[in-house]
Amino acid sequence: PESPNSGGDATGPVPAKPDSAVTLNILDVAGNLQLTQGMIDEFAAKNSDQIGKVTYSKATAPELVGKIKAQQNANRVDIDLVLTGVDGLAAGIEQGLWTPLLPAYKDRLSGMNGYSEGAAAMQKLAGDHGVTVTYYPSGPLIEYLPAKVPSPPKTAEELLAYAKANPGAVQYARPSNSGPGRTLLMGLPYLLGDSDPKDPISGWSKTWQYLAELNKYVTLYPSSTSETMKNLANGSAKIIASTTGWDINPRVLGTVPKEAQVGALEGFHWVTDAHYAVIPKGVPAGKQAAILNLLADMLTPQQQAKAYDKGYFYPGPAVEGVTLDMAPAESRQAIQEYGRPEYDKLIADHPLEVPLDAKALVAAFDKWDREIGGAKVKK
Amino acid sequence: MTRAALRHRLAERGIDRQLLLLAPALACVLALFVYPFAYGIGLSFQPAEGGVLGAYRTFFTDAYQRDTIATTLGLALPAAILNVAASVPIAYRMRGRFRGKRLLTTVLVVPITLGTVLTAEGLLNYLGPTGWFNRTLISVGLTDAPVRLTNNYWGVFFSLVITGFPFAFLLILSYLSGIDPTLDRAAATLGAPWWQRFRRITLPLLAPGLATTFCLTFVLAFSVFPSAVLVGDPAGETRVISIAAYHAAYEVYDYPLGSAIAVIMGLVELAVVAVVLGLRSLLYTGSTGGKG
Amino acid sequence: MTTFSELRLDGVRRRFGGKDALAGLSLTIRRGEFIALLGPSGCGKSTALNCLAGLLPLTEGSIWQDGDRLDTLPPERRGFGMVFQSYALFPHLSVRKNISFGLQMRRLPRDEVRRRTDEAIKLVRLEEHARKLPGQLSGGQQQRVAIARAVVLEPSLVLMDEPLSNLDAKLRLEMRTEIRRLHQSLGLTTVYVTHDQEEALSLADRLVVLRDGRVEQIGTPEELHNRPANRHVADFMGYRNLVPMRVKAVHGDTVALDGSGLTLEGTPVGPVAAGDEVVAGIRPEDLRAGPHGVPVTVEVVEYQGRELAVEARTEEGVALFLRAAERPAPGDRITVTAAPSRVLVFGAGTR
Amino acid sequence: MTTFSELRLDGVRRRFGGKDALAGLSLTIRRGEFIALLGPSGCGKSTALNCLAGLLPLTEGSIWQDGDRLDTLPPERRGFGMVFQSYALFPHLSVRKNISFGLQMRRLPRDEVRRRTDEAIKLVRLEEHARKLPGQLSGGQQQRVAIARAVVLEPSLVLMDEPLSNLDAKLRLEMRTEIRRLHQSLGLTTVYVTHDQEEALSLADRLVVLRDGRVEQIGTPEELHNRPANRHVADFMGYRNLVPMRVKAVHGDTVALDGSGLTLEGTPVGPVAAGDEVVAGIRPEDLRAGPHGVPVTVEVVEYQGRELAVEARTEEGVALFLRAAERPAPGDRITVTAAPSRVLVFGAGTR
Amino acid sequence: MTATLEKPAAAVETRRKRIVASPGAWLVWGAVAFFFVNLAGVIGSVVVNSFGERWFDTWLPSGWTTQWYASAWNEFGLFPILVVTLEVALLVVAISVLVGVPASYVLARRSFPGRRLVYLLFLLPILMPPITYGIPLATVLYKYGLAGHLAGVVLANLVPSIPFVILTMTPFIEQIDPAVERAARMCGARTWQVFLRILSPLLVPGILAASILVLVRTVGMFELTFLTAGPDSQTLVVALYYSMSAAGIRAQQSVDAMAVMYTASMLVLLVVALRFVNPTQLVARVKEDPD
Ligand SMILES: Nc1ncnc2c1ncn2[C@@H]1O[C@H](COP(=O)(O)OP(=O)(O)OP(=O)(O)O)[C@@H](O)[C@H]1O
Ligand SMILES: Nc1ncnc2c1ncn2[C@@H]1O[C@H](COP(=O)(O)OP(=O)(O)OP(=O)(O)O)[C@@H](O)[C@H]1O
Ligand SMILES: [Mg+2]
Ligand SMILES: [Mg+2]
Repeated sequence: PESPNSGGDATGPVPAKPDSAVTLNILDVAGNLQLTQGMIDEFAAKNSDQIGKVTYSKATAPELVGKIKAQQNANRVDIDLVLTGVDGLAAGIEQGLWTPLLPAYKDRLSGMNGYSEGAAAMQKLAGDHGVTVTYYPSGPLIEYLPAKVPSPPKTAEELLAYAKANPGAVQYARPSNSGPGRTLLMGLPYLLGDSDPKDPISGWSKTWQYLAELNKYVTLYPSSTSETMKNLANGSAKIIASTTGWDINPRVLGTVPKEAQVGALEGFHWVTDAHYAVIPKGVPAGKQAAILNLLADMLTPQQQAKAYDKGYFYPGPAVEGVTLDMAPAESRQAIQEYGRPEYDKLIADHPLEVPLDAKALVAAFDKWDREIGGAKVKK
Repeated sequence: MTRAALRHRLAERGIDRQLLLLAPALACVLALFVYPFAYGIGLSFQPAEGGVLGAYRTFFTDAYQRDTIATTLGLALPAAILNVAASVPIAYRMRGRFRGKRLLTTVLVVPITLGTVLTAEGLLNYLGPTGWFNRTLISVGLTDAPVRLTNNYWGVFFSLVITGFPFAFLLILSYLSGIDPTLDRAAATLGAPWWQRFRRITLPLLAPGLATTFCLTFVLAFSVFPSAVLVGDPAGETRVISIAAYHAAYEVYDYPLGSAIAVIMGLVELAVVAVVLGLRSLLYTGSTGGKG
Repeated sequence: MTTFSELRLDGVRRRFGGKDALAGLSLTIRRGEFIALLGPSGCGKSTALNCLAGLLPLTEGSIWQDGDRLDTLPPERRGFGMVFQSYALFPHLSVRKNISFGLQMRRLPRDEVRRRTDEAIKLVRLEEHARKLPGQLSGGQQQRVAIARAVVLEPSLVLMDEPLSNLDAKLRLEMRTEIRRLHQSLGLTTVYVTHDQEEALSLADRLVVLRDGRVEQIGTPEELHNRPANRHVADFMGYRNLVPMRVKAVHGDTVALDGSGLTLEGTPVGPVAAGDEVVAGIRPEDLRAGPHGVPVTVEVVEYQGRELAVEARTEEGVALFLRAAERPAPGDRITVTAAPSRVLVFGAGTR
Repeated sequence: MTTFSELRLDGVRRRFGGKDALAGLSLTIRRGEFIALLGPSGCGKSTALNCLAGLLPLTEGSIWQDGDRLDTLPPERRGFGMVFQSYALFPHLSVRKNISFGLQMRRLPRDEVRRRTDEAIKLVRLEEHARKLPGQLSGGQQQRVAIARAVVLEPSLVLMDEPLSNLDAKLRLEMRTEIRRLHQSLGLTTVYVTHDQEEALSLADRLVVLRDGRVEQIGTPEELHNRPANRHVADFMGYRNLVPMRVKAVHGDTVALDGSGLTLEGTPVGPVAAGDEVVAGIRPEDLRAGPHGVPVTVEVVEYQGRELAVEARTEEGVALFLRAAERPAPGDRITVTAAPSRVLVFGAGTR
Repeated sequence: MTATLEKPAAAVETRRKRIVASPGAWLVWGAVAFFFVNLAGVIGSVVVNSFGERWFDTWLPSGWTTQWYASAWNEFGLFPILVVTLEVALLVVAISVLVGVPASYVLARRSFPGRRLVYLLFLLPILMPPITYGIPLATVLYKYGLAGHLAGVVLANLVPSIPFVILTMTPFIEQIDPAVERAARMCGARTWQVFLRILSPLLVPGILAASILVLVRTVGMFELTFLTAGPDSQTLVVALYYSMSAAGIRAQQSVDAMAVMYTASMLVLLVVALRFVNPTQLVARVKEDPD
């Protein structure tokens, strides 16, 4: 078998192609493989001269940095490609873990020029270190069963009033453990018109006040989004925070009844989300070459269409001009059945905002933990 | 002659080649535990700012962090006490021989295999607002609204009981079987009713075993992490110290603080263990008359 | 405490998994008596004692103390004292606390507990060791604590389960005298379990010999020693030579025997007739080297202080154990003889 | 295996934590001898045996086998056999495998292992039990396995550490004869540890009496029985009456004594002079009830088969143990007497 | 206590008396039953959910399917993971027994200067939560190129396992009569022969007991395994934990299916093991009271 370091030295120029087929070890900390594994497998199959074997492993984002760091300290990096969300990306940038890909190899990644507006904004967050591979506008949205909530709240104030009238009925998961949770957290400053939506500590006074008020009528903050989905399904929660992907995919999977509805609060901004590909420092040049070729392929519209998946990252593609009918049949069928035509209009009508950077986000989480989630015991 | 004499003298003190059998184990523990652990302690004294004790100061001056010690103790101590206390009467009932004992012990041991995730999932399903437990309570009419038993203190507490109880039970049953049953009979012939026999004979003899068991279950409970997140309320009621350590090390990437919290964790744990073992050394610690 | 004038076991039976460990023991114990239960390992001695103590429920039968039925009471309410084979001292309590345990259970006033404990400690001469834990005592001392713990309650009955079997020879002898002394001086009623016939003989007023859960014989030491009811009892009472022989003739009280290379006269136990196959039982000390006897070959000689113990073989190869005053050498041929009154003949009815 | 003509222990000392468990044992063991190490619990008997076996390193001294130094060899290379008190059979191996274990360790050819094992099994008469595990055997059978395991190697020396102390009275007697028989028939050299003086006397050619790690006396059974060197040995050899007295007068070989309420004549062991404080040692069986003796009060009477064992007290309250043919009642006053040759007088030099 | 010793043959009269006399027994058995009922509920709800199509606000799911097992199996590539898990567990058990048993032998049989210190040293890794030394341990292992492979996972798991074997085996060895070893020596056996032919067979129950516990602990050890595992050396518990907490949307049922598979494999191990080991003999090799 191949040694993990085949493909040459970590230093030196990156050739156009590896000398011989390499083994790629891919670590996914964002659940991105669900969208892209098909693209990768296809590329590997087609280019067996470049990629001999791909191994996939999964981890949670917080553990990513420690692991890469330990490997780099020991000079033995055996993770070649990391697929990560904003959190892992930023943490790695701050710790200097990633190989700078841009602008050096921008010409090899021509697909990056085709990014949609939102994706292009998200790519700025990655600086020179990562490549956006999938993108979606995310949320914040609210989700409910029409049978139980005949007239859903239309504004943030109405939501609060609803919560007041039905204690325990509104639920969102602990933001640091949940995508919809953090999207709601980051979306509120826009909804409420806070002074600086990018500064959770000093610019979010209305948001924190709103959350504290809401907190009075929230009985629990589950530790995962699936928990809130389950509660929605079994009726113990009536309105939960959601995103486009979390709306469609769980209904496909049967975790949430098909008839669940989503609603948007008046005047909301999308807080977008994306997944990035990064290469840890210390990956040999040959492997880097193969990865760059792989990424270039992944950014072609044909491959991007696979990102529609079963609505998990709806819509999913990061580049412009990828329509649903380019997607695999399975995807098309799922989205036709469970998707919502109104999303196109919502996406078109509401402004897109990039999420908080990692530092600010951690600070927001910490503040939420201390003042909202932890408030119940403090009293 | 002198070499033989030296060998004899060393042997008299208990030193000879047989001690080499200890070497592999000792080497493993030194290389794989002591060295990394010392490294971790060293790391905790090198925070980015605040001097040598900076990381510790950060921890202790922040009430939100400091309180995790109390939160953890508030979970681990009652759970360990309950596990041990509940095991004693059950083990006491089961120490004789009766049909089905083996089956019953085996079943009691099953929860050891469950693993955190299944326990957490099961608790969420079973004790959740529309889980079987609440459904039963409501249909029996004991309560109108579902009782909230998950995503709070109780969820974590139950998961600690489910994983800790079988372990405590096994150990205690084993210790209890080591006590010579004729002692109990001797006390009976001296006119002691069963609870006097239990209180004055069995319990004191069991005490050292109880202390050991308590320490082991306490340690298990004190380092609770996944279930504190999964079935607990990780921002509030069940923000245990390992969450703080995890947060520091993996979310803020403040390794010195993470190490410092880990060290504090170890120290608190050792303090509790030391208190318990100290109390134990006040008690009788000799043979319990078990028949070999 | 309560006393009684007699304690009656009435067909006491205890079964373990379909097998009788004790099959119908009936016995009346009079106040002040010293009864020994004697028998080989596994014969049901401990079972009998535990039934009496209430530690084992009966399968059948009943136990009566004068007019009161006792077998339905739990052990702690029978008021008996028990000395266990392994002493069963409470290892975490000092000697003094071990002894006072029972008194405290009776909720006697402090002063009286102290006084009676002191007395008991003095009785067994452990004043210097009162504060030690049992683990710090020698076997003999532990033994005495166990006895003191049992007798301090002045129980109506003391039960002892092989209390001397863990001691060495010299101590065993001393403790034996001690137990007998305590029994006499405190006026106790004692039931004593042992498998050592010498111990039973020397201590008891009456002996109960058990075998396979059944009573083989009940009688005074003299009766058992001189007239064992059958060959099993005889075997147990030191009749080491049990030789299969045939009755040649019956002459009044004695019978003439031969077989196994021997010719002897003996006293029958139970009816025998000429021609019967019988077993002759003779103690080694009754079989003496002397002129006019049966010729045997010496095999092993052991010195035993005053006497020599000899193992010899008859011409038919049957081993005989005897005593000699002078030392024969292995291989010597000597003649042996026994007084007819000392040769017991067990017929088929007394096997 | 190797044999030797003599085995010499030369000032063998073993210390445990600053305390001598064995303080300078010197002894020469001749081939074919049966030596018994005798002494109270804790006197160092097992220590001596373990030193000889090589299981305990010596603190000082040396052990020689003819001309070869032995004490530096590990136990497995000394070629001795050992029988342990608790037998120490391998619980997971069958009787046969237990016995053949040592032969396999020597890497003997299969055939020979089988042959010698069969022989040994036959020797101890366990043919029927060869396939059983030790846990399925009775105490006496286990004992025999232990012996077979030790002797199957035809060791130059067999060591036995209280091999009979776990057996019951009857079995003990039988096994004793068995051991003596094996010793004689296999021509073994044996060192045997016991605390039972009767056992030692009956088995050994020579006895070594230890006390507190020191040798008190070495001699033949007769020598020890009749002429113990001091009162401790006497105590151990069955002189249960050790009475402090004073020498009134010396007449040639005998001395006149009084004290403790007694007046007696005795035979001195070592030099004594009139006026000396001495201890008179008398066996219970030498102190007989009879006319013309010293008056004593009977306290306890025990039946012992042929005789009665009596504990009595002199007028000065000293306890005496004696034998009587007829049964006196407790409280009776009788007179006792002893032959002067049977009363040993230990002066200050022989304490 | 005697209530449990009761034999069926015991007289009806005494039996009735004892049952009435011990409300404590009823209380205890009641508590045990309550524990079991709830435990069954906890386990049952996961098992039922893992076979359920969809399960909303009802007593039972609306349909049954095994698709979640298939999807969990495929998504996580469970087969290689199971193989790795088994390899890791067996290696850890084998090495910790090989290293731990001789050490516990010395600790049980010998007294030497510093014995208590050594004992304490072996106690510490069990008393310390793995998080406290896991990170530096991973760093060290990566430094020497051991982490990221099976070797690293095995080494990391040895840290709590060796002490665990030592702690469980020491009392066990103490209870074997040392005379048996001496007897073997007197029969001419060398040290290794004593170990191989006499001690090992006698220690089998203890070794099995310790092995099972180590096995269960290793299979269930998340922290250390995660920190040192490479792409090809993940174990089941790591995969399970990801399925639960890694980003992405997964059907709850599929996570439950993973958990059930995990528990089922542990249960098989445990039940097989319990056939050989009496669970009451963990700390002491006791003979049960014959009556
Ligand atoms: N391993 C040891 N450590 C400390 N002291 C010991 C040890 N072994 C024996 N001793 C001490 O040495 C002395 C002699 O012990 P040894 O076992 O030889 O006595 P013994 O004559 O065999 O007694 P017993 O008849 O009780 O077996 C005793 O005082 C004992 O306490
Ligand atoms: N709990 C029990 N279960 C099954 N059989 C038992 C039990 N207790 C005793 N027995 C059996 O009952 C019989 C009598 O046992 P018991 O203990 O009374 O004998 P013992 O005369 O005291 O013997 P030893 O002299 O060996 O103590 C034996 O065959 C024994 O195996
Ligand atoms: Mg018995
Ligand atoms: Mg000894």
